[in-house]
Amino acid sequence: MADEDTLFPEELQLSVEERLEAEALIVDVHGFEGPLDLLLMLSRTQKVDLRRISVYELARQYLTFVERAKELRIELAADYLVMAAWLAYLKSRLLLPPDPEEEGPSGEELAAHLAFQLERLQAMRDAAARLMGRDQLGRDFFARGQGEDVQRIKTVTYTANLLDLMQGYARIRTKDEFRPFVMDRDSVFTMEEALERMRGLIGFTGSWTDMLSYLPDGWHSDPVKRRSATAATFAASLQLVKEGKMEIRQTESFAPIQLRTRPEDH
Amino acid sequence: MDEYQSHISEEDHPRRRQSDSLFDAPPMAEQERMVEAVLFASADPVTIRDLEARMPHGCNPGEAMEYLRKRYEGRGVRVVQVGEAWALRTAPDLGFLMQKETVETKKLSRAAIETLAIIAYHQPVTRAEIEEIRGVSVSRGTIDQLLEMEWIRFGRRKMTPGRPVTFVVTPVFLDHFGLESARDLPGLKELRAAGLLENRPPPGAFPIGQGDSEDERRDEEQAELFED
Amino acid sequence: MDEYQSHISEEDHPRRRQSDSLFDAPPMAEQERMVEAVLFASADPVTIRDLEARMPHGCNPGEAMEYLRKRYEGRGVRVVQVGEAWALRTAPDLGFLMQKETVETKKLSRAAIETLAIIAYHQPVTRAEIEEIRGVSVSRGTIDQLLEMEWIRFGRRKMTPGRPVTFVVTPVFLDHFGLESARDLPGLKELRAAGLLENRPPPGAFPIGQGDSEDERRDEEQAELFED
Repeated sequence: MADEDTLFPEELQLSVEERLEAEALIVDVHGFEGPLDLLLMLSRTQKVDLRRISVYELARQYLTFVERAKELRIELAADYLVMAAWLAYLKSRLLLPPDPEEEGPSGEELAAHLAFQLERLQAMRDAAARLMGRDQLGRDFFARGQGEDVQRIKTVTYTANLLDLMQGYARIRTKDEFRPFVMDRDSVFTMEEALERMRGLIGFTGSWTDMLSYLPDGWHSDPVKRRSATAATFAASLQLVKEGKMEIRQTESFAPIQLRTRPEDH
Repeated sequence: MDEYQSHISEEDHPRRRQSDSLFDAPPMAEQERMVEAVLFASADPVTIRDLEARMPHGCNPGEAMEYLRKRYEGRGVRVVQVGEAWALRTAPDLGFLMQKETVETKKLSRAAIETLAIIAYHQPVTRAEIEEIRGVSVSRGTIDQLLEMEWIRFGRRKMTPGRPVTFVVTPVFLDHFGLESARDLPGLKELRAAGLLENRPPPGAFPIGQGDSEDERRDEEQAELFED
Repeated sequence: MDEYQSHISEEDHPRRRQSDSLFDAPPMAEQERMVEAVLFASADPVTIRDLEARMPHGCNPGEAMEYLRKRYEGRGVRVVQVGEAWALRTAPDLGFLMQKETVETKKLSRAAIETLAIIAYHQPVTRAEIEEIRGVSVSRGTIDQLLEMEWIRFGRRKMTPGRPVTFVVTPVFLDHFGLESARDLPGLKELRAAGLLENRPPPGAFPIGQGDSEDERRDEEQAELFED
């Protein structure tokens, strides 16, 4: 669909063959907003009031279009194929004399509804064009350009619009999704925490005390927590020894590790 | 107020008419000045109720507005009605002088324009109904954009299964397109007479969209919105 | 055009010269309309030179301005000179009407918006419930602010221990947000469909304000609050 002429073949006097050719050129479906849009465009070739359109002819054109698309290996979206199947069905219903046994709407009823849909869509497009063709505020006519700078009473009012409100609500109700990634630290006792804790306690321990007694409350029983707290407390102890604030000893391998405050006068 | 009954096309009408009582409302000429000043100062349309709240007790801003509207007829600035409110706007034929003031509005996509038209003509309308008319799904952001421009807002929910929200157009929309009310939409009557604003249920199953048969209720709701 | 002759007779009227030119300038009445529209729509005062540049060739904006100034004498709006430029201003004696115009509007804080949203979607709701949903405590000032704005009010007390007070939104709130009832607030699913919400719900998350049962319960309680 390189130019307008191929898009709107009705503007040329075309033989049936030429018209088919032209249709082959419009199989680029990207230009269309779905099957109904395409049908509306095809219907223009009939050059009649949409109310008197031949749905049978339209169905034929559409099916030709889909065939061409297949030949050209153009992938059609599912809704185009659904429409094709339905139009093929409609075409057969329109060809056959109505079967009094058969349930459901007649081919004519289905065709009339399709014609109605096309006419309604066209009407909305015309209405949209007329609407946009109207004089518009800020383009053709204008509001007061200059605010009045009267400032006798200054009251502050707070305002918000519906979008703010809805987005605010959405933010709260979905905030879990926005939670930044953090490690799950429920069972981790950090060295910083241990240091903090011990700095507050070492002043009270003049004699050798088991390091494990420095573990915080609630970190003794759960093995995972106990391991983390022990490691942190041990690392913190070494730090304090290095700072010259404590002494540390262990009588033998796996024996309890003991701590005491370093005497001031040594 | 007799001088007003005749007409106000004259330049000089008695402005300061002595009131009978100490607490009488100001003379109509003064009320007209007040309405003019308030309308003038506000970029946004002003309702009669708002004027009543501001003007001295006993004023009749509706009547004053009528005089003011007549006074501005044919001038470079006009008094226009926007829904329930009133505003001063420049005459459209002078738009060519105002290039400097023109704000380049974000260009609306064809989908957005069609969606807007469908909402305006079919309101209150659900998203599903818009999709049925257009034959395609309404893309993300289209509704969002129209909401953000404050051209559409949420209407009341449909009383159908799922209670879907509906969309209607706003006074900002009316103001933008110079419409007094939604019933002044161009071609509305013709479209309605042609049955093109109906939500006709498809006979049997139809692949595009899905109509709900609630035409009657819809018409009632539309009648409210488009009523005279 | 005779009114122009008579009106400013003392002035030298150069209009006759227009006919000399090949392209006639618009009549003075039309020029006056143009000046009026430009003055009205311009964000800043307008100079005669600026008007000359905008108006059709051969116009005399200085003269048109003089007519316009006379026309607005004694009215609610006046033509005033600001330095070298001209502007339309409301008459100073009507300033008292404009007091409302000076109201300063500020965006509501995020905390207030969230609190308001929770009240709107969950009403009637207690303060403790608001805090539970927001995950942080609600400051007294926030509630007070919303109460003062008359966007929320106290609802009936909960029949739970301590009989805590609840909060509900008011008709003022509905009016401000252009809603017919709080039920017309779109649900999260609709927000997402409208593109207002990017993310998907976390797997296994409880249905957010959307579940039918919750909706129904809400409706029952709300039925007392908002009848339509």
